[in-house]
Amino acid sequence: MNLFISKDDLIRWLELLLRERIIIAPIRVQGQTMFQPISKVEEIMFDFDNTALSSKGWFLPPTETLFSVRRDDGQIKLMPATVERDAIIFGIRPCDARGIALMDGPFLQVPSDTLYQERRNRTTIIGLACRQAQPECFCTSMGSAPDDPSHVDILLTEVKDGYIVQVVTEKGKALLPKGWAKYKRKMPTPPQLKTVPTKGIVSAIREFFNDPYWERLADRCLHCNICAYVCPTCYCFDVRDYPDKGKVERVRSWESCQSPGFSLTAGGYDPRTTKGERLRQRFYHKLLYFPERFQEVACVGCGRCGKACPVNIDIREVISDLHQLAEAKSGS
Amino acid sequence: MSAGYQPKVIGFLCNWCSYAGADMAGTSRMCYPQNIRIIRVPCSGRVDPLFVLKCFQRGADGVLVSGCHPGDCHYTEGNYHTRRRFALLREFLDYLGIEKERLRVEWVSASEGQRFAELVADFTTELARLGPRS
Amino acid sequence: MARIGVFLCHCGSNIAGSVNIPEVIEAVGKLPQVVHVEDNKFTCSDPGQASIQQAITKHRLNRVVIGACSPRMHEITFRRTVAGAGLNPYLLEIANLREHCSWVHPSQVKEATAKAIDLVRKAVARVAWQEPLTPKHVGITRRALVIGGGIAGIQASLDIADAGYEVILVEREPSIGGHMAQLDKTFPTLDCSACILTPKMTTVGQHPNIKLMSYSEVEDVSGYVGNFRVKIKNKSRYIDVSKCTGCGECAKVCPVELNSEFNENLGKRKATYIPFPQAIPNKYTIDKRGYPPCRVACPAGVNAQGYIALISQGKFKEALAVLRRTMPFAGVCGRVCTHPCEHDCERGKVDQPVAIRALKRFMADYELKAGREKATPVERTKEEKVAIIGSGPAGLACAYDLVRQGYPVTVFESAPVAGGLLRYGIPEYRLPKAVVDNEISYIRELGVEIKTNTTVKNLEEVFAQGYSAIFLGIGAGVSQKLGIANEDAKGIIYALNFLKQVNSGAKVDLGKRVVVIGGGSVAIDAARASLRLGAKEVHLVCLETRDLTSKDRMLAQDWEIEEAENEGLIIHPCLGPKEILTRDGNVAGLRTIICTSVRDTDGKFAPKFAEGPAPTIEADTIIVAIGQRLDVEAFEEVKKMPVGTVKVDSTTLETNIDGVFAGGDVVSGPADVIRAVAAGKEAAISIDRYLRGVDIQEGRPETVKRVKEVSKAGVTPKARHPMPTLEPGKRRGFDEVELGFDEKTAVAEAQRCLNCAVCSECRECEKVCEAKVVVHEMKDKVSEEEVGAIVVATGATPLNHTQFSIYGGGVYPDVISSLQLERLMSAAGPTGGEVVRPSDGAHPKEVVFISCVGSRDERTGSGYCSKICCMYMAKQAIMLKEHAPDTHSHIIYTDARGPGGKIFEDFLARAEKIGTTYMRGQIDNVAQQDGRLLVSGQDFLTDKTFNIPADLVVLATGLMPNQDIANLFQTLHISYDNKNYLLQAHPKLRPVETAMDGIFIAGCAVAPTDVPESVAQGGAAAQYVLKLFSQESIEAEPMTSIVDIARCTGCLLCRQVCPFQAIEAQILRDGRTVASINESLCKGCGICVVACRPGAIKLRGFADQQILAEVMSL
Amino acid sequence: MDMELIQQIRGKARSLLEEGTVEGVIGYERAGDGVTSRPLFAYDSSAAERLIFDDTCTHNLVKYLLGKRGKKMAVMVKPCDSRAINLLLNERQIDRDKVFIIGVGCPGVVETEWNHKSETLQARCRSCLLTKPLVYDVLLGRELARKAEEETYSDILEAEAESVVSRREFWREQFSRCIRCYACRQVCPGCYCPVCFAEQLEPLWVGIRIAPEENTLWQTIRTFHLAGRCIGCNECERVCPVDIPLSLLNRKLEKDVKELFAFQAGLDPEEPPPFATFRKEEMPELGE
Repeated sequence: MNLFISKDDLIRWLELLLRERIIIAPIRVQGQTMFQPISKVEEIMFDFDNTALSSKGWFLPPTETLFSVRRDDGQIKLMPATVERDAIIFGIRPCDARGIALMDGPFLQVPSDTLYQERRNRTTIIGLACRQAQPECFCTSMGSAPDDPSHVDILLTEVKDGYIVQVVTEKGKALLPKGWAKYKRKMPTPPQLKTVPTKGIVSAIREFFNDPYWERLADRCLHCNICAYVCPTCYCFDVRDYPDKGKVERVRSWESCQSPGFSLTAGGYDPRTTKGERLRQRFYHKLLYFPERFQEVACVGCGRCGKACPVNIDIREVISDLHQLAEAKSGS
Repeated sequence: MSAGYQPKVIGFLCNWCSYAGADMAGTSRMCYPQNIRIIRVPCSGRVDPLFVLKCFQRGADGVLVSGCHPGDCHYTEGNYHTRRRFALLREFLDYLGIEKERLRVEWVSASEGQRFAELVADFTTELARLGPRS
Repeated sequence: MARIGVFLCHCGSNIAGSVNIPEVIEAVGKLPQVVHVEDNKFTCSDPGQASIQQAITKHRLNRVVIGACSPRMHEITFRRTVAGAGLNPYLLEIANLREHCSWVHPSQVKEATAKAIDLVRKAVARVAWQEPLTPKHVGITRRALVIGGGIAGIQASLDIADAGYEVILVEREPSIGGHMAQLDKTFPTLDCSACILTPKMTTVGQHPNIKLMSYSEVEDVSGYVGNFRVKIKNKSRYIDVSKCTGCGECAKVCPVELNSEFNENLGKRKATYIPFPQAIPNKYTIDKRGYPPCRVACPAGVNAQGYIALISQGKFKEALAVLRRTMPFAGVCGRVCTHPCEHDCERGKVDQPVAIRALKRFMADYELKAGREKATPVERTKEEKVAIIGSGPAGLACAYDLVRQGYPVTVFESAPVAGGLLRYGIPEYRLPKAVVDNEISYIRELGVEIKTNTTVKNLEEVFAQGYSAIFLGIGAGVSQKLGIANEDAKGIIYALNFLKQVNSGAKVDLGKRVVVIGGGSVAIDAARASLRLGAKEVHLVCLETRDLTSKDRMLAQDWEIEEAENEGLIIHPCLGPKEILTRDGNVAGLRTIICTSVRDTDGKFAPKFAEGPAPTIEADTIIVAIGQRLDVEAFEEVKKMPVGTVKVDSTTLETNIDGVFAGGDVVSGPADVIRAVAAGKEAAISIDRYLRGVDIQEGRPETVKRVKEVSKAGVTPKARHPMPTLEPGKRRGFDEVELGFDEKTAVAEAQRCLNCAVCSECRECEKVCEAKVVVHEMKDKVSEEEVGAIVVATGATPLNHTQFSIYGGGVYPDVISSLQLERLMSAAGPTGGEVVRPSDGAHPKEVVFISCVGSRDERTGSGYCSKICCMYMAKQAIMLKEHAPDTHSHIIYTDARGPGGKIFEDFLARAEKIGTTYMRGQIDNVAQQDGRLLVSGQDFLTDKTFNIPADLVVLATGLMPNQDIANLFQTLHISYDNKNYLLQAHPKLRPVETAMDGIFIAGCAVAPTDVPESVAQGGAAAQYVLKLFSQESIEAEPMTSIVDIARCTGCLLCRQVCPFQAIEAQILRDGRTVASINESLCKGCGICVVACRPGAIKLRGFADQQILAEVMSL
Repeated sequence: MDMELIQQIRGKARSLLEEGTVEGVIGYERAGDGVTSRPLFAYDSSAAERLIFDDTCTHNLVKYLLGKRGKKMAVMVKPCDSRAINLLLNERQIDRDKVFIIGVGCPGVVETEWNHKSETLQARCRSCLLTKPLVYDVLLGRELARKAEEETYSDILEAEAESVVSRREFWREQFSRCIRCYACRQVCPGCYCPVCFAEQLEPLWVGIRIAPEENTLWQTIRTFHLAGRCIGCNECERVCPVDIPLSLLNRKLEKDVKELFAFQAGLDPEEPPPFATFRKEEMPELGE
C-alpha cells in the first residue's frame, strides 16, 4: 500500500506522534549526525548521508542497567529494568533496518533477551529510502537495497514534493492517520552501487583459519573498538555488577572482540591472545559463524567500518583478498 | 547556596606530619568543622591523583592533600613529588570544570594542630562559598 | 567472605561524651560483612582487650575494626591484642573517633555521631581488603652513634660504653664539653664546673669503647633502626691529630690573632688553637675559612693575606717568601699592579682597603735595600725541555713555575735585554729598571736560561732543538693605526715605539706641543713621558669620559690620571680624532669629532659620534696610543682570532698545535701585568700536565672557596696609610714618583688586615713544628659508619646578646651576656678570674642583671621560658659577692623561680640574703651616662619608675637551638618545631624517644635543661639504646612495596622516584626488564606506587584497593 | 608526490630487507580508497615497492614498534613522530639497537578522511618547528625550512578565559558523546600498559558504563597519565569516531608542564620526565 505525504503533513504527523511516543531520529550534534531522542520535530535531519553510528543503540544501548538489587532491613529486593514508553525510530536507512533484523537472531532466539524484546515490541521503525549512494555503500551485495522495505514498518521515499509512504507491517499501519491519498505515481529508481563479490565467501573463508593473512592484516590493526561500535550488526557486550553502599546494579555495556581482554576467562586463559586471532574473529564471526547459526552474513553493507577505521581495514577488501587466496589455492 | 549546605571534604593526610598534626588538633581540643573525613596514608607521595579524581567522581566537594613541609618529609622527598603531581592536577581539574580551589595541597607538621584546625575551617568556608558541585 | 567485628570505645566520656554510641552501633550493625558490634568503656584496658579476643573466637571474626583513639596511639597495642587471639595483627583497622572526631567536635553530638558512623564505615570498607602480613626480623648492629659532645652526649656515651658497647661520639667543635665547659660554677651546689666535667671528658677520651670524632659533622643517615649507615665528615684540622703533642709551638709563631669563641670574644686566640686548656682531644686545630677575598680577586691567586700577616709581625723576609711561592714579581707588581685585590678587600667595608700593593712593594724594597742573597738553583728533576718565547711577565711567570717543578726552561727573547713590556713598555718613573733587573736575575738564578737577541721564526725549529713544549708569550707589540687622513705626516709617533725608545735610553725628537690620542695606561705613560722629555704642553684626546664612574670611563687607572693631571697634562675627553692637519708634510694639529658613547650596553666597544662643533687642537707631535695588537705575520701556523690574537682553549691555554700554549697579551690583547702573570702560571700547569701525560682539563678552572662571612665586630676604623710620592714640582726627570713605605708604616698598615680567612697560610707553623704534624693541604674526610642506634644531643646556645640593642647589647661594651660573665669569673678565663669591665678594666660595683632577654617574648626571641636563667643569675650574684664583697647586684626579673626542689628555692633565698636586690619589672632603656650605664624601667610591684646607675649590665639571654641544625634533623628524619627544638615521640610518656625507631634525644636539643636534667636525659637515652641492643633482633615493618611483574612495563620510573634506592632493574628469563624492590631498603612511602601508571606496584598495607575502598565508602 | 623521495625510501627498505638488517619495514602505502594512505608492514622487497610518502601520511608509525618488541624493525619516522621514539627510549620501551629509523623530511600533513583529502594542513603541522627528525639512522628527503609559527595555545588560553562553569558544561557535552571505543588509547604511542587502568578490576578505577560520568573519568585519567609524555602527534583526536577535541586536553597539559616544569616530552631521551624528578625550590607558594 503506497501513500503520499507532503513534507508539511509529514511534520505535522510526526508532531502528533511525538505527543505519545519517544521519537528517535537523526539529529545534528556537534557537527555529527546521530540517532537520538528528539524533543522537537524541527531537530530532525531529513537530508543526511548515513549517520556515523548506526541506530542499533536504541535496541542495544551502549550502556544499560539490567536490574538492581538492594538490601533493605534484611530483605533482598531485585528490581528489573523495564521499558517505559512506546517509541518510533524515524529515518532509519534500509541497511540499518536490516541490521536490526540480523540482531533479532541472537537476541530473540529462546530464551530471548527480555529487555531487547520489549524495546523491539514497543518500537515502530519508519525507514527512509536512500536517494543517493555513498562511496562506502555496498548494501546490494549484502542482500539489501537502497529502497529495501523488508525490515521496516513504514518506508518513506523522498520525491519532488513530499514522500511516498510504503506501509509494510500492521504495526506501521497502526500509526497512520486516516484519509491519506493513495500514491499512484511511479517509484523513483534507486541509485546504483558498486558490487562486492560475496558469492561463496562463507565456504571460502573456512579454508583460511590458519593462514598468515590474519597476522599480516592485524599488523596495522590498532585493536580499537571503532568497527564494532559503528557496525549495525555487532552486538557483543560486557556485563558488570556495580556494588555501592548496599545496592548492586548489573550493567551491560558494549564490548568488542578487538579488546585485549575480551576473551580472557576467569582462570586466566585467553583463547585469542594474538592480534591476528582477534582480528580473524571479527571476520569469521560475520562471514562464517553467524551465517552458520542464522543463515545470513552478519554484514549489511553500510560501509561504516571501512570508512571509520583509522588504518583502513575494510571488509570489502578482506572479502576480495579471501577470494584471491582461494583462487591462488585452487590454482596451485 | 543554601545556609544548610554542608560540603563533603575528604582529606588525605600523611602519617608522620599531617595526620599527627590533626591528632594534635584533637589532643589540644581545637574545634573545627565536622565536614572532613580523613584517610591516612604513609606519605603524601602515596596519594595517587586517581584517588582525588575518584573522590570528585563520588561527589566530594573538596579534597585536601596534606603532607610534611618541603624538606621535612619523613621519606625525604615524597612531598616534592606530591607538589608536582598536584600542582598540575589542580590546573587540569580547573580546566575540566572543577574549581582548583576544591583541591587543596597543604603542608602541616606534627606540631601544627592549630594550623590544621584553621585550614579545615578555612577550606570548609571556601567550599561553602563555592556551593555544591553541579 | 569477611567476618568483621566492630569494637567501639567510649574512652570514658572522651568519645561517648560527643558521639552517640548506641546510634553508631545500630548503623554499623547494618553494614555488609559486619557480624558483630560491641562497645567498651575503655577498649585499651585489660577487660576491653580481653573482650575483643573473646569476640574473635566466639564470632569467628577474621577482620577487626576498633573505633577508638588515634591509631598513632594504640595501633600497636591493638595489633598485639588481635594477634593474641590468633588473628594476623594486620587484619585490624582503627577508626580515629577521638582525636579526629569527639575531641574536635564537642557539643555537636548529631554531627559527631554521623561522622563517627562514616569513619567506622570507612574502616569497615578498608579492613575487608586488608591482607595478613608477616614482619621480617632483622639483625642489630650493636654500636651507637651519639651526636653532640655536651654533658648530655658525654653521659649517654659513657653509659653505653660502660655497658660494653661501642660508641661513636661526634662533636662538631674541636673539643667536647659543650657549654658546661664554659661555666665557672654550677648551681645550686656551686661545684666548679670544670672540676666535675673534666674527669668525664677525660674518661671519654680514654675509653676503649668510645671512638671520639671531634671537629666532625654527621652528613647523611640512611637505613633504619638497628641498621643505620652514617656518613660523618671529619673536618680537616690541618694537623695530624694522631701525632700532635699539643706543645703549642705553632700557636706561638702564628701571626693571626682573633677573638676566642670559648671565651665569648673576651679573649684572643691564634688561628691555630686549642679552645681551652682542658680540651679533649688536646690537639691543635688550624682554623681555615676558605680563601681570603684578596686571594680570590687576584688573577694570579697571590696569597696577600699570607704575606701581610707576616709583615704585621715584622717578618719581612718570610713575607716575601710567601709571595714567591706564587710569583716572582714583588717589586714589579708592587709598583704597577692594577690590584683587583684591594677592590675586594673586606677592610674597605669598614673604612678603606688595606694598601696591599704598597705592602708588596715594601717587601721587595726591603730585600733590595738589605741586599738580596743569591737564590739557590732548583734541582732539575725532569727531562723534558720547555721553551718560552718572549720574556715579558707571562713568559717569565711561566718559566718561574716550571723551573721550580724541576723542568729545564729556556726563554727566547728577540730584544737585547729581557723583560718585554716590563722593560720597554713602562717608563722608568713608574718602574725603575733596577727593580726589573733584580727580579729577572732572581729567576735566572733559579736556573732559567734566558737567550736574548734570539728571534724565533717558527715553532717547528724550536721543537727540532729538542724542546717538548712551547709557551708563546710574545705580547702584542704593534700599535694600532688611526685610519684617518694624513696619518703618514711627519710628527706622528706610535706610543709603543715611543716608549720603547724612551725606555731604552734612545734620544727621542719631541716637539713643543704634544697631543696624545687614547685613554688607556699607555696613553697616560706616553703623556707623562712627554712631559718629562720637556714638551711645553701635553694634551690628551680620548673618546672616553673623564667621569670615572661612567661605563664610558677612561681605561687608565684613577691614580695615574690624577698624577698626570697634577703634572700638567690637559685632558680633552669625549672627542675622537677626525683628521690630522698638516703643514708642509708636518703635523700641525688634530681636528676632532664629538663622541657621544663609547661602549654599548653589553660593554662592547662601539663608539657613536655626533656632528657639531668640535675643537681643533694645535700640535707639532701626535702620539697615537689607541691600542696594540699582535704582529699578524708572526707564527702563521698558530690559529688566530679575527681580531688577530692567538686562539686558545680558555681554560688550558692550548693552541691548535699540540704542545704549544699561549698566554698574556698575545691571547687577551693589551691587558695588565698581573693578568699576564696569571696566564703564564696557568700555562705552566697545562705544560706540566701535558708533559706528564695526565688529563689537562680535569678540575680546571679551579674552584676556590671564598670565605663566606668576615666578622667586623670590634674593628675600630683606622685610615689607610697613603703612599708617599715625589712632589709634582720635582718630577721633571725620570725619577720614580712613588717612594714606598718605611718599616713602621708597613707594619702599621699590615695590622689593618682583617685576616679574612683566619689562617693566612703563611706556613710559619710548619717550620716550628718538631713533630711535623702540620698538613696545610689536608682535605675533609668523609667516613661511613654502621650503627644500630643514635642519640641526638645537639644542645642549644644562648641567644647572641648583641642583638638586644634595646638593652644596650652590642652598643655598650659593658653590657655583657651571662656567659661572658661566666668567663670573666672563671679562673681559667681571659682575666684569670678577675671580674672587670670590658671597657676600662675597672672592677664593677653595681651590677644589673636583666632576666628573660629573648625568652618569653615571641617578638624578640622565643615565646618560652629558658628555665635556667633564674638560677644562674642567683648563682652569679652570689659569686660576684664572693669575688668582691663590695659588689652589689640588682636582678630585674619577670618571674623568679627555682624549679628543682627546695634546694633550688633555698638558693634563690640565699642570693637575696647576701644583699642582692630583686626587682620585678621591665626595662625601658639602658643608656650611657658619665662613663657608667643607667638602667631605667618600671617596677611592677611598686608601680614606680627606677633609674639604676650600673657599672656592668648582664643580659640573661635565653636558649635557642642552633639555627643550622635543621639540616641534620632532616637527614635523620626526626621532627622538630619551628624553633628547631626536637619533638618527642610523646611529650609525657616517651620524652627521650622520637617518631623514628632507634633515634633518641637528650638535653637542650629537646628543651632548655640544666646540668642534672641533661645528665638524666643522656642516661635515659642510653638506657633506650641498651634496651634495643639487648634484643636479639628487630621486627621490620612489613608494609613495603612489591611489583607485579605481569603488569610492569619496565619503564623504571619507580626507580627514579625512590628516595631509598630500593628499586632495581631485573631481567626476566624471557628477556623483559622489570622493576624489583629490595624489601629491606623499602621504607613503605608509596611514592613509586603512584609513579607506576600500569598499577604494577602495590604497597602492602596501603594498597590501592584499601584506600579506594575508603574513598568509595564516603 | 615526490617520486624521487619515494624511490629513495623503497630503495632503502629494499636494501635493509635484502641485507637482513631488519625483519620488516613499517611504512606507508596507498589506502584502498586510492586517496589516503595507511600503514604498511613490508617484510620482503616486493612489498617494499608499495611504500609511499606524501602529505596524507598522518599515522605515527612509532606506535607499532611496541607490538614488535624484540624484533629488528625499520620504521619511517616524520620529524614529529621522532619525539615518540625519544619518549619510548626514555621509558625503556624500545631498544635503540633493534630499531632502524628511516627519518623522512616532511612538508606537513593535511586533513584527510576516508576517500577524501583536503588542502588544509593539520593544525599541529602549522606549529611544528621541527625541520627534521630528532633521531634517525638515515634521513631521506630534504630537511625543510618550513614556515611554522610557534605554538601559542590560543585555543587553550581562550578556554581558560571562560568561566569554570562553561568549561564544565563544554566537557560534559563532549564526554557524553564518547563511546569508549578506546581508539584514542590504542593509537597512542604513550599508551602501552599491559592492563590499562580502565580495564583493571582490582582496583576498579573506571567502570564499563558508557555514560558521561565514567567517560569523564576515563578521559581525565587517560590524559593525566600522558601529562609530560604526550608528544603531540594528535593521532588520538584524528581517530576519534565522535570528534571529541582531545588535543584541547593534551595540549592543556603540555602547556602547563612547559610552564610549571619547563619540560616538553620527546625532545631528549635522557632528560628525566617531570614526574620522575623535582626541584626543591620550585613552587614555594603551594601548600604554605
